Amino acid sequence: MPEPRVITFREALREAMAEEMERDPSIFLMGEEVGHYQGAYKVSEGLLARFGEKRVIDTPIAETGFAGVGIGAAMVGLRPIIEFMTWNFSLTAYDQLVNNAAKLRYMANGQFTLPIVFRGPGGAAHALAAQHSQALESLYAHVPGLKVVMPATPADAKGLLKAAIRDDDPVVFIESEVMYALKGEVPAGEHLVPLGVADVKRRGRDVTIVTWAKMLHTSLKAAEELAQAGIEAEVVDLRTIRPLDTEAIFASVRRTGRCLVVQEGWPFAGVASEIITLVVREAFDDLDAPPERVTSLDVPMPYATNLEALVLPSPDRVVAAVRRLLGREQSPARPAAAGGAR
Amino acid sequence: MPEPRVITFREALREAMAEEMERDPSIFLMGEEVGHYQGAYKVSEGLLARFGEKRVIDTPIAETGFAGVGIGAAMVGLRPIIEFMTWNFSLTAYDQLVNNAAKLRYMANGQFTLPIVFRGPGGAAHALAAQHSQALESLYAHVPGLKVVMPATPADAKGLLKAAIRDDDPVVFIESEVMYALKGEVPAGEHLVPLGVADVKRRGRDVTIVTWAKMLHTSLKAAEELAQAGIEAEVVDLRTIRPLDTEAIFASVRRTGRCLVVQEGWPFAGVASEIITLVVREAFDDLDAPPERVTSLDVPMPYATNLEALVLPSPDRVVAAVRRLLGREQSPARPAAAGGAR
Amino acid sequence: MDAGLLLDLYRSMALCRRFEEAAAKAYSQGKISGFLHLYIGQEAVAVGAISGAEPTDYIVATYREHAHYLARTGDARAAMAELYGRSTGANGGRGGSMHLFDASKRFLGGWAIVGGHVPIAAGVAFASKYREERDVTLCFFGDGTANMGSFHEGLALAGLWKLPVVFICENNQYAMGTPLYRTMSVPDVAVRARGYPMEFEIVNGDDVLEMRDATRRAVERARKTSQPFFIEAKTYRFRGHSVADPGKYRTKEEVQKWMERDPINVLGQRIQTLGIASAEQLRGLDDEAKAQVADAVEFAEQSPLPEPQSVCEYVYA
Amino acid sequence: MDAGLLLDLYRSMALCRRFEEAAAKAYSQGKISGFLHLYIGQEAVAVGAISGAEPTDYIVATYREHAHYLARTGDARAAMAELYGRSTGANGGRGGSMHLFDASKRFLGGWAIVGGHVPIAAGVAFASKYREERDVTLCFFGDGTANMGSFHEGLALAGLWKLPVVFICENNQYAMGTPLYRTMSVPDVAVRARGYPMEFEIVNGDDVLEMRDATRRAVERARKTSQPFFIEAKTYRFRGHSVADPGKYRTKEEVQKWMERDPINVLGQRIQTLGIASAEQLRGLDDEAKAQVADAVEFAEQSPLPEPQSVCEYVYA
Ligand SMILES: Cc1ncc(C[n+]2csc(CCOP(=O)(O)OP(=O)(O)O)c2C)c(N)n1
Ligand SMILES: Cc1ncc(C[n+]2csc(CCOP(=O)(O)OP(=O)(O)O)c2C)c(N)n1
Ligand SMILES: [Mg+2]
Ligand SMILES: [Mg+2]
Repeated sequence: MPEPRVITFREALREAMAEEMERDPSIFLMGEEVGHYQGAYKVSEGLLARFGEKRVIDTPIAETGFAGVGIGAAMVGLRPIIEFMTWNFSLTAYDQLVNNAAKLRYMANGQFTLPIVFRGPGGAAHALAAQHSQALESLYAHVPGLKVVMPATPADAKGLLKAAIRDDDPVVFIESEVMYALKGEVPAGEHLVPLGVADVKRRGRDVTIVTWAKMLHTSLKAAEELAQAGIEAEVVDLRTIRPLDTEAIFASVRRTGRCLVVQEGWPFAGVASEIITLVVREAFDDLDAPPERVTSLDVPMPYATNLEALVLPSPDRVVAAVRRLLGREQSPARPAAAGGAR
Repeated sequence: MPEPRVITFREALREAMAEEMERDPSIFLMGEEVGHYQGAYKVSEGLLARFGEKRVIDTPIAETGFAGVGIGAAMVGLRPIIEFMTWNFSLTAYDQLVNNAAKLRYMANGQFTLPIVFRGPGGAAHALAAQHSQALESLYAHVPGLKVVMPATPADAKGLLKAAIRDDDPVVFIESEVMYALKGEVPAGEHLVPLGVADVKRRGRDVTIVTWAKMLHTSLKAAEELAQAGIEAEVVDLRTIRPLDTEAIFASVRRTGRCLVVQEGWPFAGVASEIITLVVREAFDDLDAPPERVTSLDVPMPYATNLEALVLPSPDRVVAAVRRLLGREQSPARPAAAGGAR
Repeated sequence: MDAGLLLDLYRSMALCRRFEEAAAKAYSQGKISGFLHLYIGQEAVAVGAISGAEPTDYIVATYREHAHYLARTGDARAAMAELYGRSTGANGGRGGSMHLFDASKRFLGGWAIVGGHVPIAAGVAFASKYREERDVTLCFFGDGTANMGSFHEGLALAGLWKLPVVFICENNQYAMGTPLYRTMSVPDVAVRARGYPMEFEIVNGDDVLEMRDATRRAVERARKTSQPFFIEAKTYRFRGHSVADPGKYRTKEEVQKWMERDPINVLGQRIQTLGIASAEQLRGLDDEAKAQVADAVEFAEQSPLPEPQSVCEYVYA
Repeated sequence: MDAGLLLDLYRSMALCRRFEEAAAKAYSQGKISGFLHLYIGQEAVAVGAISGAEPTDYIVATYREHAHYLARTGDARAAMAELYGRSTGANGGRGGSMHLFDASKRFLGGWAIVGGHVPIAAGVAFASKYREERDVTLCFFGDGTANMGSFHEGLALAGLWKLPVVFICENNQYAMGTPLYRTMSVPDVAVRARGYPMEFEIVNGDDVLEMRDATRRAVERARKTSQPFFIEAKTYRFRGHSVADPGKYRTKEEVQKWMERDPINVLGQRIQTLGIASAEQLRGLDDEAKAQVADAVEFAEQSPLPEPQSVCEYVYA
């Protein structure tokens, strides 16, 4: 086995696409600026030169159009990778994903598979304001027929994207602009991470933090701080939101008796609510405290960076929530920092 | 006070619009087939004759277009009622509601109000299959800046729609095709029901059923059956999903110690998950059992009516869930009937 | 004139007509529920167009697609059983009237969100071009679809990328209760094709041969040059938007005027004039169609419902 | 020629230019973050068009709207403070560069989803017509927007309902790194207007007077006849798509060629040729603009951040 290399999240995604495209000529990449411009966030840099205009296709600004083109192409056996420049713009193509991609297989009684990956960055970057700073995974995870994948490390990014490309179902694959430069070890050679399998990124006995994507790093930072105070948090990185690895969550929560979900997006009817609902049903008797969540505040994203910082989950808010869960600190009647729905 | 009259849900909605349009000339109704055709489901029957083409406006099939026209008109002070023929089609305009309507006021620092109502039928009717049978409230309720209203009785339909039209925020108002013919008493004269206030539709001491819209009737039927077995269910009709009347929910659950949420839509990250999350946080020590939910199965809607009946929540499934909650029946390890996310 | 061809077209249209009459009857008897959008009066469009393409060319259609499905597959049993929601239906009863699919015959739906399938059709054509296969895609939609953003984006991409797709606008003059002039201030939908840019032709959609010939030209052009094409077929639906619609927004005179163009009669007259078959022989063909439909109804009624335990199947691969 | 008018236009364009140069500088110093889309090179379009409308006509624009905001409000302080994310900004720091609004001056954004504001602009015009008010709406958008479904639907409704809106396509030849010819197979965006149908005019967008005159005609026509109109302004952005974009997809020669059409120079030359002002006097105007911008920067830097407790305000009324 060759040595793992340290590469960026961006490079990991690029490698995943390049390796898969090398392997299977039915895979192509399509989206705004993916070719000549080398990708709005340079994820596809070099792919046009390597695979040519036939397989790396610049599109006009027409999300419904090219999402639909991808769906049509996948219906007859191609394996499109459709890049949304950011997931914010995918809402203009939402009908294609929800009404067409998600439902085709079911309503056609299994006559089709739909091997298509929709990918691009999601969530807040920095000072991009309300229309460009949205963590939208809950809106896709709600819909049966879609799979939703959100890696947090370069290794997972590569392995999960390769698995997503090989998957025969439509996959919503959400990256993060602010993680593209993140470096990490990635195994050399073929590296696949199966969809639907969570990963315990830190072991601990006192509390389970369930999280994914960018919030993994927020949670790990909080866990370090907690460790200094003698609190050992276990951090479960979901990696895939749908299908959800409930067993991994339950196993951890049963052990720790306490569960905190850390999610970037809005609280109301989000993925965090789902996890808490499932945990409560499955591990009620093992719980020493009601599960908590740390989410964005329930507001559109403000532009001003001081307000933005208040909206987004932070290590401090995670630490505070864990302390409340552990009862080591007086908890106010309705903790503002928990970002509860108003 | 004149006597209440018995009218249909459909007539109640029509009265609400007519009375408000009579009162305020800045209100207009716009949508596909609302005028000459008298409404795809006849909700707007007679309104064209009464208010003329200027105020009852037939549109082409262009949901993004006319939703956007409504938003623009509301920005400068008109009060549009935008009818989606059904909410299924609203997904083609989803960007307008989520990125524009929901965010305008916040990002413009309160310079604008956006008094607009988007309304129409949602949820499953009968044998309409995957693209026409969706309860989509969770996808709108997730988004701060939108209000979400879902009446279950003619009286509430009228009072809530009038309140929604008078409200200065964008309101997602979801009706139901299969309830349009439902009859009920509606107070004569001015009748308003404030947004954000739940209503206990049945009193009971043993279990709290939280529900809304069509599922109120499913829940009430179940409650009757339970009553015959000596189980008294309290049925809380939310009426408004956002803002959510959490106090009404908590007060009931604290009293009964048991909570079941009955929701038509898909389970994963739905409104039911949110309610359970809030209940667990707020009333953990009062709970005698983990809250349960009855939802649709986690699948697109099949056409065949025998399968459709399996997908949708039924009084039987509600009864079974309550019995499980009360521990009066052996509960299997993972109850299939609860429609849990897979 | 190829006598065999004319008789085949007649048979095919008669099958569509009789099939839908039977479906409407079953609906009125409560044996079929949901939405049922009849194509009666428009048969020449689907039958002519599909006969103008190869059996390997792809078809993408709307919720008003019984005729397209029958013209391509001829399988009245699978169609009727699907409308009955039976396990023997085209989709095992899960799709219903609005979502007919037959992957093996390259019949790709059956889509019920207006305009949403237009980019999908472009994508199927994209795949043909990508794989350097010679197949062309036919995409059917109504006049009311032309204001949808998805229509625009689909046509724009097909025009830009020169995809081998023939867009066929079934201009039946109405979108539900709304006449075209109230949703478009130009009389011909086809002029919108210009902006993409795309060549177009406006065709008498009630003449099955004209429809067939125009489609053949467009399909062969697309096959050879990989250029999209836009056909606007002027036609009329004799019934309401769906069986639930009494269609009161049209005058009797208007309906009457169009019924004189009944595409089946028009072809029948032509066949007789050409001396290919007598009225009686045509009645014979019609009787065959009726018999095939009766068999399909019988088949559907005898077929089992889908297995309850299948309800969670096919959400994922 | 109205000398005062020409000098006003010059002043206004200079203010836009100097404002954006200062903003770019502040960005490079890390004082502004997020996206910053400069309009440098295109000033004649916004300044000319907005000067061709009444101050009571509505304006709806994109994320590249500094110049439009300044041309309408003249308020460099509010604009700069908004870019700095300060409580004194146009939106109290919540909107930022892409979302400038001033309800009192009928400046209605600042929208950052491509095409999404086109139907909104039609809606504002709808309201004017509904209330029988005489106001016209100007809607600005880029060449890259013409393939979006929202563009199509907005134009289709404006055309159908004859709404008093003037659509102004700022054809700066590129959508981010993509030249127009790779996203549209027709050279002029304006031809798409035909299908709605809508009259159009193609204008030299680097000539502020031509821009002004074309807009005036279109606005007055819209005001009198309530007919929409489509103006395509040919122009060029001198900088990258946003300050983060080095713009390597364009040759130096191409950029150079267009910079010779620099709209501020073009107008300056004309002013001098007409003997309205000397080069020195123009420098004086430019210095005034610089001073106004310096004051705005100072103002922004001195302004307080938004109050933390305001973070949950204005989600609902
Ligand atoms: C996006 C969307 N909006 C509305 C509808 C409801 N609807 C179904 S068919 C139809 C009319 C379509 O008219 P046209 O395109 O002319 O086709 P036709 O039914 O005449 O064949 C409408 C409004 C829908 N299915 N999808
Ligand atoms: C729906 C959508 N897709 C993609 C983007 C990302 N994006 C922002 S500006 C832009 C280019 C727009 O080009 P054009 O319309 O020509 O305007 P310009 O920037 O040249 O002024 C793109 C692709 C977006 N904001 N919205
Ligand atoms: Mg039609
Ligand atoms: Mg441009």
